Amino acid sequence: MEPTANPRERRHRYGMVIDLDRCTGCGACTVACSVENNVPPPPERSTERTGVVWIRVSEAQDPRPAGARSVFVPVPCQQCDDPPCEKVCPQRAVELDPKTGIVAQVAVRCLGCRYCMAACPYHARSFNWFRPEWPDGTAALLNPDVSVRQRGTVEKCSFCAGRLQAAKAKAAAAGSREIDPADYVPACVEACPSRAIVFGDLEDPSSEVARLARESESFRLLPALGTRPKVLYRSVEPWVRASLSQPEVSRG
Amino acid sequence: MDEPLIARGLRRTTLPRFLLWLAPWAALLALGAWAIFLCFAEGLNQTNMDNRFAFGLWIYLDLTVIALGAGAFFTGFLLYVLKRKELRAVVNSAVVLGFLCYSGAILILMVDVGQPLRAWFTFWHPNVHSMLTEVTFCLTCYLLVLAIEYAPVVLRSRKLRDLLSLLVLEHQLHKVMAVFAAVGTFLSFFHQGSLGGLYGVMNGHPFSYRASLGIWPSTFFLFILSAAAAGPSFVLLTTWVVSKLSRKELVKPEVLRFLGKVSGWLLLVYVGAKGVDSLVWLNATSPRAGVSPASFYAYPSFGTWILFLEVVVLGLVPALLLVSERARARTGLLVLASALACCGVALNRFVQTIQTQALPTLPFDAFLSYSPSWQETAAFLFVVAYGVLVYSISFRYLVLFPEERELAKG
Amino acid sequence: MNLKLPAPVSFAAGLAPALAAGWLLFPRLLYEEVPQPLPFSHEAHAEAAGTTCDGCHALGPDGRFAGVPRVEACAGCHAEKGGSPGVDALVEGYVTPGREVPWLFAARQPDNVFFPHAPHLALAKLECARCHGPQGKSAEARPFARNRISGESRDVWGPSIVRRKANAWDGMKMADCIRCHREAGRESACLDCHK
Amino acid sequence: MPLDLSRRDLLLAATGAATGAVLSPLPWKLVDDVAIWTQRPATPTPRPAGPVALRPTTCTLCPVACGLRVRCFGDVPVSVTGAPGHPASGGAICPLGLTAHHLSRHPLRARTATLRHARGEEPLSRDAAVAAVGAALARAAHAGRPGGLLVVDGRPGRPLSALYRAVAAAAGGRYATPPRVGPARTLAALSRRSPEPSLTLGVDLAAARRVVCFGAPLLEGWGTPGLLPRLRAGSRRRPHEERLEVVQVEAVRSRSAALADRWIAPVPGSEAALALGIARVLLDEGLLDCRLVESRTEGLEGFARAAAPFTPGTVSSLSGVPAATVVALARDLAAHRPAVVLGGGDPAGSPLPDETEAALAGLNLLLGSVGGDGSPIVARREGPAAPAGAPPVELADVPDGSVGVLVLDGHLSERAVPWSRLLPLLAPSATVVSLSPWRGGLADHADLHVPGLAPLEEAGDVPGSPDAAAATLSRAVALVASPEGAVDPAVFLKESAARASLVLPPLPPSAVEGVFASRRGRVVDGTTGEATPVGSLASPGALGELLEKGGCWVDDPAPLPRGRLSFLAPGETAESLSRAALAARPAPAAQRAAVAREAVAAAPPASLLTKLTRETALRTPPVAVAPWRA
Amino acid sequence: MLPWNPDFIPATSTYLFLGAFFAVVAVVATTLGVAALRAFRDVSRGRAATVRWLEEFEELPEEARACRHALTGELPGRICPRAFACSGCERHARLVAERSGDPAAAPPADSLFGFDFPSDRLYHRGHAWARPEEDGSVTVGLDDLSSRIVGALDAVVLPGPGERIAENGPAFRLHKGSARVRVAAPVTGTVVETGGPGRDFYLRVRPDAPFDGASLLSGREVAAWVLREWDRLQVVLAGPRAVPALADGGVPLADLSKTVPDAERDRVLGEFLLDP
Repeated sequence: MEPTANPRERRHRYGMVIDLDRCTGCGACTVACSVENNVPPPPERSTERTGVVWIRVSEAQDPRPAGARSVFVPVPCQQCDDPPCEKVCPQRAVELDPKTGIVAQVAVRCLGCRYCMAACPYHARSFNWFRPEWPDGTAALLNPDVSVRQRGTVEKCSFCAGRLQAAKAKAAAAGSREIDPADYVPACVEACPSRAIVFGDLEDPSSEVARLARESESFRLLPALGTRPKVLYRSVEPWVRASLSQPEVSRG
Repeated sequence: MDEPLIARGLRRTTLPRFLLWLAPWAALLALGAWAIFLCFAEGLNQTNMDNRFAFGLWIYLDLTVIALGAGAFFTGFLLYVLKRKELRAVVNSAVVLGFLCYSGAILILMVDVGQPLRAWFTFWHPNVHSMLTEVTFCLTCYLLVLAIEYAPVVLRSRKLRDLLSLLVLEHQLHKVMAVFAAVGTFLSFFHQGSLGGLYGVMNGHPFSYRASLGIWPSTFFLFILSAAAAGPSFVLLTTWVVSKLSRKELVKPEVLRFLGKVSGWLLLVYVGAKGVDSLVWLNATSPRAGVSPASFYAYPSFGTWILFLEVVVLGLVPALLLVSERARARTGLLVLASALACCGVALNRFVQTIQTQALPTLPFDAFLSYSPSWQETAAFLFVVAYGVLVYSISFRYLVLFPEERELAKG
Repeated sequence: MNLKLPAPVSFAAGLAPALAAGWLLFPRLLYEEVPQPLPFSHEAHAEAAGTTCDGCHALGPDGRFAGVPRVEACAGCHAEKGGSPGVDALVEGYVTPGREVPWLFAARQPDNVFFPHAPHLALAKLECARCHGPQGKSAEARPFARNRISGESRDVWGPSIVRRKANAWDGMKMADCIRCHREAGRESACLDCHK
Repeated sequence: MPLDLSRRDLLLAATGAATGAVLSPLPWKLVDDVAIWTQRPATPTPRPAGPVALRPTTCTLCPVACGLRVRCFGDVPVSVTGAPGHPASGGAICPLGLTAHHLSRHPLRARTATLRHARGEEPLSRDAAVAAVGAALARAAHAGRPGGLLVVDGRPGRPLSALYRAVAAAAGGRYATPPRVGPARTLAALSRRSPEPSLTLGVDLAAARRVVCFGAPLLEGWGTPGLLPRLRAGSRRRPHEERLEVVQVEAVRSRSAALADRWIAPVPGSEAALALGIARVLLDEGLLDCRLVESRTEGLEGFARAAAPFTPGTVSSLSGVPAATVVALARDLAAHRPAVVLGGGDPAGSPLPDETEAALAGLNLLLGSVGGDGSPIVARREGPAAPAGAPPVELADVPDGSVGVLVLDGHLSERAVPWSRLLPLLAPSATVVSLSPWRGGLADHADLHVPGLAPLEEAGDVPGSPDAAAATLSRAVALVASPEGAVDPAVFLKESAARASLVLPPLPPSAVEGVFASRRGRVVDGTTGEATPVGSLASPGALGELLEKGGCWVDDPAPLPRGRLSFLAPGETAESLSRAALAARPAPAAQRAAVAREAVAAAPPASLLTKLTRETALRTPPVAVAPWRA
Repeated sequence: MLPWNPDFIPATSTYLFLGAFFAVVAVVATTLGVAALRAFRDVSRGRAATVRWLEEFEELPEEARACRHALTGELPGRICPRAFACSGCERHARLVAERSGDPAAAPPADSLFGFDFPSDRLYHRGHAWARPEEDGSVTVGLDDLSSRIVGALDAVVLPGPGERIAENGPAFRLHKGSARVRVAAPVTGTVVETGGPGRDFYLRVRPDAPFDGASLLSGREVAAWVLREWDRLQVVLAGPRAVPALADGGVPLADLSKTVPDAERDRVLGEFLLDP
C-alpha cells in the first residue's frame, strides 16, 4: 500500500549476517522457526521438495578437487531490497514494507498461483501443498501471535514479524514509537546454538549487523542478479566466499 | 435422426457413428473430471509439482494452447481489418478453436491455482506491474470477445435461426464484427506478449531473463510473433485434420496455402528475431548477471541441441517451406511445415517453463527434474477432450466452413 | 382468447422478487443471532468497577491488551449465588468449576488480523466508544451475530448491508481502518495489521 | 382466462431476475463472504490463555541439562529457548529441546500403567501398580543374590539415582549403570590409569588448541550444543598459531568430518594403530619434552615399546592413511599444544574397543593434556549428591540368569543398552519393570510398564553432565501437567518399597543441602550470568530459591590429581596392547553403512522435529567412504 | 481496481493499465449495446423477417442470386447485391425507364416448355406468384414448375387468417417425406383467407401498402427466368450423388421429387425454393 504523504516514520532495514564458519547444519533454526511461526509439521507424504520450510539449511561442498570440507548455509527469505517476488505477484499479496524492509507475504490475499516461487532465485518460498494439521492436540500450543496459513497459499520467512508487532505494541504501551532492539530477536537468531546469526537494523550504522555487513569477509548470495538481498553471509575461508558469491557453479 | 439440426446442404455421418466418435473423448472427459475433483478435494499434492517446480505441465500447456489459439485473433484481424475475403472460409472454425483454447486454458488455470475462489482478487487488487495481472485481465476480456464472436456462428444454426429476435441480433453483431476483431487483436497483442513477459522479467533466473525493449522484455515481442505465426498454422492443421477425418472438401486449397504463406513469413520474422534475441541473451544479458551461457546447457537432459531444435529444425525449416511457393503447393509439405511450426512454438514454451526451473540458481543447488503425475495429465486431457467434443458438435450442427456447400457440388 | 403478457410485465415478474430477495431477505438470512452465554450489564457494573473502561479492560505493561476480564475477576464479587438468575448461572456454570466464560466478542477481527490496542490507546489516545460504541452504558451484552458463510462477526462488516455507516463503530473492515489511519496521517503497510 | 406463457415470457422473466440479482447486494456480498471463508484457517490460532511469561526450567532430555526459558501464554507453553547466561549450555539448546513442550502430547507418550502377560495387556490403576511392584521387590529381597533385584539407571548422579541405590541396597540387589559412550570412555580409560581410583575427569574444550576426535560427533552439536563450533569460530579472530582446529578421524564423511579442519578416514578398527603411530612419531622425532612427561607419568618406556612396531609405513598399510599424513598430524599436534584426543565410536555407533581407548589415553598423556594447569582434561568432583546405597556395578559384571526383578529407569535409551544385552541376565521367571514415559524401545519388553514423567513434566534437581569440566546443578520446574496415569518415579518407588516392607537406608541429604554444606562453587543466574558464591548464602532454602529462578550452581575447580598417571592400566602390557592394535579387525556392525547419529536421548522425536528428517536434507545418513577390509 | 478502493495506488501506471482495461470494456459494451439497440429497433419495426431473408440470401448459391436484368440479358452476369429488393435499386429504375421506351414485348406465351405461367400474376424468385384481385386483396400461390417438382405433398402449413406475412419472409411450409421447405412470400400483408394445393390459390392477403410488385418478375422476364431455373434445376439435381436428370426434350414429369431419394429431397427442394 503506497504510503500517503505524512511525517515519514524512521526507516529501518532489518537484515542478517550469518557466519558460515559457525553453522553446523544442526537445523535448530528450522525447528525454532517452525515452532514460532506455526509452520505445519510434515504430513505423511511430504518430501524435501514439498515441505514448508521457512529457513532451509543446505550443504555447500568445497568445489576444489582436494577439498573435503563443507559449509552449511541457512537460507531464509533474503528480504531483498528489489524483490523479484513483489513485482510479479498479480494481486499484491507481496509487499516490501518501506518502514522495516521486510517483504510481507499476506497469505489471505495469496491466490496460490506460485509465480513468486518461480521468480525467487533463492527458493525461499514454500507452498502449502497439504492441508496444515497439528497432530495429538499440539494445535493448542500454537503461537497466538501468528495466524496459520491455509492450504493452497504460499508462505515464507517474515523475519518473525509477529515479534516485531509485539515489540511495537510494547513500545507503544510505554509511549514511544521506536522499539527497543533487544525486544525484537527472530526465533532462529535466538535458537542458534553456535550463535551464527546476527540480526539488526542495517540502517543503524552502530548496530552489530551493520558493522559486520561492511566487513570484507561478508558477501551476498547471487549478488549480480540485482535483487540486493538483506541477508549476508560471512566466512574467513576464501573458498567459501569465492564459491558462494559466484552465481552458479556449472557442474556438468 | 438429427437431420433437422444439420444445416441444409451439408452431409454428416449418421448419429450413431457420430456418438461412437464422441465416446472415447467423453470417457477421457470423465477421467479428467475425476482427476480435477481429486485436485480440488485433496489439494495440489496430487500433482508432482513442488516448491522448486512451482509451474508444471499445466502452465506449460496453458501457454502452448493459448499460443496455438492465437489463430482466432490473427484470422479475425486479416479478415475483418485487412479485408482478406478468402479467410471467410476458415474464420468460423478459427473462432471456435480460439474459444476452446482460451476457455480450456482458463479452466485448467482454475485447477492449477491454490485458491480459485479468490481469483477475483487479481481484478480487485491488481498489481499493474505484474505480467500475470495483465494476462488475467486480457485473458478474461478476450474470452468474452471470443464468446461474442462465437455467438453468431451458433445463432445461424438451423434450429436457432427460427428465434427471429436472436437472428436479428446476430445480423447486427455480424455488422460490427470488425470492432470485436480489432479489440481481439489489441487484447491478444498484450496477453500473448505478457505470457512471454512472465519469464522475461524474472531476473532471478538468468536462463529466462531478457533485456527489455521499452517497458517489456524481449520475450514479450517474441511470444506475440510466435503466437501470430503458430495461430494460422494451427488453423490450417486442424482444418486439414477435420477434412481428412470427415473425408470432405472443407476449404478451397488456396485458402490453406494463403494461411501457410502468412504463417511462413511471420515465422521467418520470428526466427530472425529469436536468433538476434538469443545472441544478445547469451553474449550480453547472461554474462552481466554473472552466469556463463555454457552452464545453461551443461546438463544432460537439456543440451545445446534443444536450442538448435527449437530455432532451426522447428523454426527455420518450416518457415522456409511455408515461404516457398513450390513447397506450399504440395499439401503434404504444407501440413508438415505447419505441424513443425506448431511443435516449434510448443517446444519454446516447454523450454521457458520447465528448463528455467530445472536449472540451479544457487551455487549449492542441484539440477532437478520433474515429471507430471497422472492427475496432471488427466486434468489436461480433460481440456483436450472438452475441446474435441465441443468442436465436433460445432462441426456437425454449425456451419464452420461456408465453402463446404459449393465444394460438395463438385 | 388467451391473455398474452406484455414484455415489461414478464420482465418485472422476474426483477421484483430478485430485488426483494437481495435487499430484504438476504441480509436477514445471512447472519445467525447467537445469544451470549450470560446476561451482562455494563451499567450495573459501572458503579462497582468505576466508570472508566480500563478498570476491567486494562492494557498490560508488555503492550498486550487484557481484553475481557477472566472468571477470577468475576469470582471476586460473585463468590456465591444470589441476586439475579444471571449471577446464579455465572457462579454455578463458571465460578465454581473455574471455567472461563465463553463470551462471544462482537468486535473480534478475523484470525489473520493483528489489532494492537496499545498504540491506539497509549499513543493515539482514542476512547473506546470510537470503535466499540457506547457499550459502557449498555444494559445487556452486545448481541453477537455470526455471518453464516464467512463465520465472522457482523460488527466487522457493519449492520448495513451496503456498509452505510451511521456512526464510526458501524463496521470495522480494512477500508475503515485505512481511512482513519490516513486521516491521522499514518503510513500503513500490510505487516502492520496482518499476522 | 388461461394465461398463455410462451417461452419468450420465461426468457424475459429470467433476464429480469438476473438484472434484479445484479442490482442487489446478494451476489457481491456472497462473493466477498466466500473469499473470507477461504481465509479462515482450518486450525484457528488459539486466543492467548493469559499474560506472557518466560518461565525458567532445565531440560532433562540428555545429561548436559541445558538451561531453558519456556515462553508461556498463561500456563500454556508455546516455545522454548535457551537461558542466555546458563553456564552449562551457554544459552544454546538443541533441536530436540526446541520441541520439548510438544513431547508430553506425543502419540508414543504412555498415559496409563500397563501389565503385560501372555493374554495381552491390561491397564492398571496406580495402587494396583504399587502393589505389583511392591510384590516384585519383596520377592527379589527374599530371593537374595541369585534371582535378586537389578536396577539399571539411565542417568547416574541424580537424586533419583540415590533412591535407586538405596532400594537396591535394601533389597540386597544390584544397581547398574550403562557403559559410558563417546568421550566419556576416554576419560574413564584415563581415570583407570591413575593411582586414585575415584578420580573423575572432565574435559574443558576451551583450553585446547587442537581437538582430535576419533568418531565423536562433537562438531554436530553432541554434548553441549554449539560449544565446539563457537570456540573454534571465536578462535578465528586470534593469529593463525593460536587458532583452535578440529581433526576428525572417522571412516565415514559425517557432518563433523565435513566441518572439521582436517578429516582423516582410517579403515574402521585401525584407530588404535593410528594413535600408536602418532605416538611413535612424537617419540622418534623428539617433539616432546620427555623429562616433563616422565615427571607426571609412569611407564613411558612401556608405552614406547608398545608403539615401536607402528612405523608410519605400517600404519598406512593397516589403516589406509598415507604415512605423510600421520607424520604431519603428529608434528601439528606437538606444535599446537595443549591438544586433546577424544574417542567417539565406530561408524555403526558402537563404542571403540579397549585397546584403542588405551592408545588414545596414552596419546593424551604424551601430549600433556591431562592434569596440568590449563590442560583440557581436568580433575573434577563427582557431583553434588554424596554417594550412598549399593555401589554401581557394570552391566558386564552381572552374571547371566541372576536377575529376578529388573527395574529399568525412564532415561535408559535402547541405543545405550540394547535389549539383547539385558535378556541373558534375566532368570527364567523374571519380572521386568519399566519406568519409561514412552511406549516402544525397552518399555515394550517390560511386564510392568509404569510411565514416569516426560521432559517439562519433571520437577527437581538436575545434575550436569558427568564429562563437564566442573560439576553443576540446576532445577527442573514442571511446566506441563503430566497425564494422570503417569507417576513421579521417586514417590512411586518409595511407596512400592514401603509396600514390600523394605527398610531403606537413610537417603543422603538432598543435592541442595549437599552443595550448601560443601560451601563450594557459585550460583550463576541463567539470564544475566552474574554469579553469587554459595558461601555468601544464608540457608539451603536461599540456594534452592536461586535455582528455582533459573540459577545454576557450578563447582569450584578440583585440586590437581596428586599421583602420577601410568601409561599402562593394571593388567595391560605393552605386548598385549601392540598385538591387539596389529590385529585390526572392524566390528561386524561397522561393516554396514553408517547410521545417522542422533543425540543419545530416549525421547521419540516430536512431530515438528521430523521436519528435519523428512523436509530437509540435513539428516541424510553419511555415506561410507574409507576402503573396507574384508 | 476502483479509485475509491482503500489500496488504490494513484500512480500513472495504474491509470494507464486500468484506463486501457476500462476502455476495452467500454468499447465492447458499447458495440454490444449498439448491436442490441439496432436489433431491438429492427424487431420492434417488424424488420425481423427481412433480416432473416438478408441472412438467407447470403447463403444462396451464386446461380440463384442472378439479377433479373441478367436473366433478360440486359446486365449479363450481374449478381443482385440487394437481395432482390428491386424497388430501391437505381440500375433497375434506369432500365425500367429505358424499357418503357420500347413497345411492350409480345406478351409471354402462357405455357412455357409445357408449364402454365399465366401472365396475369407476378412471380417471386422463390417460385411463389402474386395476383392482385379486384377487391384490393392479393392472392398468393405456388407456380406450376415448382408444383410439378414438389408433386403430392404430405402436408402444407398455411398461416391462419389474421396472421401476418412479410415479403421474402416465410409464407407457408411444405412437408414431403423428410423435407421441410418454406416458400417465400411475394407480398407483405395480413392473411384474409387460406386456400390450399387443391384450390387455385394458397393465400388471399390484404397488402399493407397498395400492391405494386416492383421486386417481382413480369412480362418477358418470366420466360428467361423459367429457362434459367430449368438449368439451375440440373445443377441442384446434380449434387454429389448424381440423380438421373432430364437430358433434353421429353415431357416434364408430374412429380419430380418422388424420384429424388428421400435423403436428398430436403436439399433439392430447399435449394430450388431458395430456402438455405
